[in-house]
Amino acid sequence: MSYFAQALINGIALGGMYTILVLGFSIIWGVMGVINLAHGEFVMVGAYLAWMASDFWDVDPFVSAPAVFAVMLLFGYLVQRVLVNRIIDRPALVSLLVMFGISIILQSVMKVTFSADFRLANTDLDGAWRLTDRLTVPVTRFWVLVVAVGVTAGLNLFLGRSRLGKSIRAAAQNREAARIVGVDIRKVYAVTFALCIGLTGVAGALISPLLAVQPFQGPPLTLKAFAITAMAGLGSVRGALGGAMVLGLVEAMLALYVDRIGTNLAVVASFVLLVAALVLRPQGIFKGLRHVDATST
Amino acid sequence: MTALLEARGVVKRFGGLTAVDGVDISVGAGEMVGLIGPNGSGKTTLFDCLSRVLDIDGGLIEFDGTDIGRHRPHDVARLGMSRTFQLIRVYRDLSVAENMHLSIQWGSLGVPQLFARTDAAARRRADELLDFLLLGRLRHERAGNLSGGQRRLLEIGMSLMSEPRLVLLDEATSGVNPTLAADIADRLRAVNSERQVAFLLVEHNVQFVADLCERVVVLDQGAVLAEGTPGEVTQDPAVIEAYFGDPGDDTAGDDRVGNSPAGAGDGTAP
Amino acid sequence: MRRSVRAFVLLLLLVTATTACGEGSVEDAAPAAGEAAPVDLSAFDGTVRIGAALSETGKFAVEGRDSRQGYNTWVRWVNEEYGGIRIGEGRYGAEIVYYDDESDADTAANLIQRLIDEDRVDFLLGPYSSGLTTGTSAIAEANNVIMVEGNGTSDTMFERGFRNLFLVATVASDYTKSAVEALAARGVRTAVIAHEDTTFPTSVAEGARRHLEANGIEVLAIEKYPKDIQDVSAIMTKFRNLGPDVFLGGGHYNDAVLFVNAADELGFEPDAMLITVGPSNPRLVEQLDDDVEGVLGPTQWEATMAYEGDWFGSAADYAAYYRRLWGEPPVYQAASATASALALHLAIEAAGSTDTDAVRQALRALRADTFYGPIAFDERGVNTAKPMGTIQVQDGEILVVAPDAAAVAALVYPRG
Amino acid sequence: MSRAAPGAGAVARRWPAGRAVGVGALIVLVVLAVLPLLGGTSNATLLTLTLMLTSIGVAINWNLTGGFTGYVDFGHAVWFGIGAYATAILISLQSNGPQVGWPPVPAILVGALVAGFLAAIIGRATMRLKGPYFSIAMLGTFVALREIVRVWSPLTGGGVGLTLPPYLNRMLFYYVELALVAALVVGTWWLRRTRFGAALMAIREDEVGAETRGIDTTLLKTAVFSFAGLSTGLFGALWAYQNTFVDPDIAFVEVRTIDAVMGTMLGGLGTVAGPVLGAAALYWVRELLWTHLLDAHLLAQGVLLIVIVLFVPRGLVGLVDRRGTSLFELWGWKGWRLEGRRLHRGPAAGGEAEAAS
Repeated sequence: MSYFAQALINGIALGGMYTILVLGFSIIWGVMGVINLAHGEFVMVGAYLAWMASDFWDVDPFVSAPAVFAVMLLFGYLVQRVLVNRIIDRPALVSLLVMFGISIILQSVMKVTFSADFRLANTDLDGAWRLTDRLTVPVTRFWVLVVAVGVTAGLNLFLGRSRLGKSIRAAAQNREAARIVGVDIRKVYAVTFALCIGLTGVAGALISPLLAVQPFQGPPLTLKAFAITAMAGLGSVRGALGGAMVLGLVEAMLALYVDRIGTNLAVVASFVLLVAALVLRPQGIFKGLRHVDATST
Repeated sequence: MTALLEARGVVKRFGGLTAVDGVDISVGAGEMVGLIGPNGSGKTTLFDCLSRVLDIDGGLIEFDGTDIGRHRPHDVARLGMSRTFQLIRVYRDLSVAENMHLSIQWGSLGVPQLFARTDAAARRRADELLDFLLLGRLRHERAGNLSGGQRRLLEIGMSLMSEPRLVLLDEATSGVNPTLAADIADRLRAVNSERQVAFLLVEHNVQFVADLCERVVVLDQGAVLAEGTPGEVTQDPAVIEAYFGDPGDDTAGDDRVGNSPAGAGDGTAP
Repeated sequence: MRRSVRAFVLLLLLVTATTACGEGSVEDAAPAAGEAAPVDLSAFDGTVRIGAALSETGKFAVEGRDSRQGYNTWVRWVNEEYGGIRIGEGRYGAEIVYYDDESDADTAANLIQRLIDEDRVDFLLGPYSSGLTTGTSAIAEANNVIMVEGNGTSDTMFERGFRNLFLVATVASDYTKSAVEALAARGVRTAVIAHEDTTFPTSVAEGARRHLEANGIEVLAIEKYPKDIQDVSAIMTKFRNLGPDVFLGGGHYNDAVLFVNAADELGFEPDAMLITVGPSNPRLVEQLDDDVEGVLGPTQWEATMAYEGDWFGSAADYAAYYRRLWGEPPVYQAASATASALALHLAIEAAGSTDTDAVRQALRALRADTFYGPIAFDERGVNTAKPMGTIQVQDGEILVVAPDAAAVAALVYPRG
Repeated sequence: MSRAAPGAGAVARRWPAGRAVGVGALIVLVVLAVLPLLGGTSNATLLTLTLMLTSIGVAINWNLTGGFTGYVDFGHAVWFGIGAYATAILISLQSNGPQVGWPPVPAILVGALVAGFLAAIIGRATMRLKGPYFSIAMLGTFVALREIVRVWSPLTGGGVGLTLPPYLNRMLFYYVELALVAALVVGTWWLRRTRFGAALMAIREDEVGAETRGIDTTLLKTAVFSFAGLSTGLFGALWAYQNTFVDPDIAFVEVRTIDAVMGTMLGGLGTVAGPVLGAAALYWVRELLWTHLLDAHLLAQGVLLIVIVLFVPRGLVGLVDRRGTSLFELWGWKGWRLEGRRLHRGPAAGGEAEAAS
């Protein structure tokens, strides 16, 4: 019993990490129709910022996260103004390739600046709470989960209630109609992109004590974000949480209940699920911001 | 006379909206039938169902005795039913002749012919049809350079290349100047009498339909409102009500989003 | 007509590009910038040309740099201190031609072929990593050029029956041997293994299983996990339930972080933890501080080991010399690289020529004690004379605890 | 520029100055074929050229679906890996067990067939998807198949991989690949002039229209996708035999897809010469970057990629022939056109917007 309970805790903790990792990616895709292939690299930059704060000034990543958010917000805004603005509404291949270009530029810059050495940020919120001898809750991951759920709830409120949030939703559903009713699309896109990159930076900060920080850590994270978003529905905030939890639990259970190759299978599962979800139910499981009809021209 | 095309109780829903609601329609061999109705009445959606571009949610469609309810569009085309589109679909970067060569009877091609260049017979047929459709001297022109009306003619030509027995014509005169519209009507009549090709025409231009067809079906809100000769139908109070109750506003929720820019100018009222 | 002219010019450009690619770039490809000061080889009776493709860029950039410094240490020493390689009556200078293989298999293969054909090197030194060594050693074999290496240790490449591949380091399957023997002596009964599902960690894990069973220790479970893993909680939960005495794990640096953290978070506390890659790296110890206390790790070589030879002197002497040249202490990848070059050097002297067959025989017959430990190749070309060392993190310091001959501290068991 | 018979096929119009290009291509082919016979061409040069031919071949295959049909495949390298693995499994049977391993020629051919067969099955499912969804599904397929190969260790050797007996006749492989690439170029050139090629282009331009005009789009696009998979599988099989060693991480490399996409774009999407010119140029540029920039080569590549995509959308071929396919004519591009150097939104002058949605 405690075995299963532990698997549940592991899965939920992993789901929390995935949630915070996927939100920014999902919303950019859902609202702007841009597939951010550089997502993992923005996570990586956020993680480097948190590591620097931790290493140079001994600031805990959970404390520096708001600062990382602010810096990444600015960075995201700059990237949006200089590059992303030029690719919105262009064919998907263009935006994919430009974002891919950004991703290798970021990798290269970080490699030249920090070398390929592994780094790790330090947090005081580490260790475990022991519920019983066989049942523990990982502290860092628990707080990551708390932040993830908080951010999800906050985003839900923001998108649902605030004026700006409503504009973002309108822009996602029908850009032309939104323009007609007076939504400033450029501004909405700028805000959305900056906000999401800020969030993505926070994700990087939060995982900096969990995963070693290095210039080439991004691509697997981008793929994960892909898998979850495609399953969950584009730009769906609740879907991101749900999809991340489902994937976290599936991975935790597979890894725990299959001997020898369980962890390998968990990775296979997430990509088989991705392809299956796309082929069988392209619009995702949850209702997203953007209407998807992936099978018609 | 058994009908060439026989559709009964066709239903198509989009989410909560029922765009086509139990429509019965039939077209006999060599017959010309008009399909009219206000914007948003489901004409184009019905066409999409009949040509199998859209899956139907209910009903039965038979073509020449074959149930085509689960066929894919190319199978339907190969059975001898072709169509045109409200928003013209020609390959703009290709020449007029090349567009025609793309519309051959694909079903009859063997693999070796698939890997060969267009043969002399197909070229002859294309040239012949282009001459017939008054496009002969434009055959090497890039399709994108043609006028709207010429492109309509080209699309009609393309739909005739595969020697169909039934052509579904979607808005053959929209965006076409009156002179050319008369030419089109003339050519259609000739095709019909010389080659025994049946037509089902979706039209805004009721006069155009009245000139060509002996039978007209009126669609409103996805259902058949009236059916009969053009004279009977235009006198039908329900039809008049349907048209004038919903004045011909082109942008008001036609079932195809995105209107042809030239679409607003033509005669829509009965 | 103008269009056809332009098309023609474009094609001519292609021809130029193609031929430039095939021919020109051989000259263009400047050897990777090595830090070794240019040595005047004209004073010698001749030159021994040795080639090496190492990762300057890409995922092995760090280890590639260490390996290159290791090779260069030998070049500096043999030309400046030792006075050249003795061949018969003459003294020959040594020169290494380097290329950057970008950590990429295709590029490495291309460059090794280039070293053999264009640069006409007499011998090859190995690249970094098992993957790159496996591909390039086949080319060396097919062209009958000897390759001595110290940083590609997977067992599979020595099961192909190659005659020209020699490894001075301990083969992957023996990485855990000394640690397992030391633990068995302390009464360990049960163990679990987790390893990354790639060439090198799999070889290590399979060897570990053999050594454990040979020492009467029961292996309760073996778990594989893929590259780039982000979470090992499930594996550690499973292991916690089994309650083994020893945990063996590893693949890469990041895995060590994940294992140590997950063990901590899940309250998995085996009496010993042996992690393949990581503990011998001071950075890991610094970053994980308390959590990594008492963790064991295999090491090819440490400066504190009690080895000595006629060349370079003792392990500590070598470390001092290395530090003088490069301003940092040698990691074992660097020492392995130096030892590879040294083994080749000794074989050339013993053969009295640079003839491939003669040097191959000399390598097979080589028995030498060096700063790196004893060197003697078996019929596969693997140095079986040198045991693998084991270190343990004790009070934040990395100390050799096994084998006894090299140990500077006693094994702490159970860990804290 | 005079054209032969009217209606010579879609292609003739899209490909400039056929004769000059044909003669030029022949000269290149002869130079490449004779070069090794003149002597003084080392194995290293042959290997360099062979690797370049490999990337040209993969780019040509990618262009078949990505350029001609408009289905942008982001996982194309998976067929390279499958071809390599299937061959390695067949050949290495002899060193692993009592069974006798296959001789190289049938092993390489069957390896390619396995890739083609899998491509047919997977293509049938994923080609229902359009635009970026297809791309992502293929990216997912790439990773999923790589991980499946890793997990299926009894057959594939798992993460350890398989070693093949070394057989490194560089000259032989060079000529085989040169012949393959030449055949592919002639094949695509011919394909573009046939009804099949015209149908593929019709699919790219307007799939629904093509379907209603009687073209079995599912069959044709799946066929061309499978052929591309088979052909890339063949290059993978040859590569495995030359590399003498496969493991999941070196047989399935994202970079191969990226190179094919970048090379084709650099050369000109949907053209016959584009992938050849582009992949060769990319290989060469990359060599220059690596030798001269070392650490910054990734940076330079990223910048180069963005510049190409934003400012040279028609690629090298487009510099000569304005009618090559532009990126903007693919995917959701319907509203966009390239006129001269600038992008325009809305209908072409005097034209009508084509069907959207």
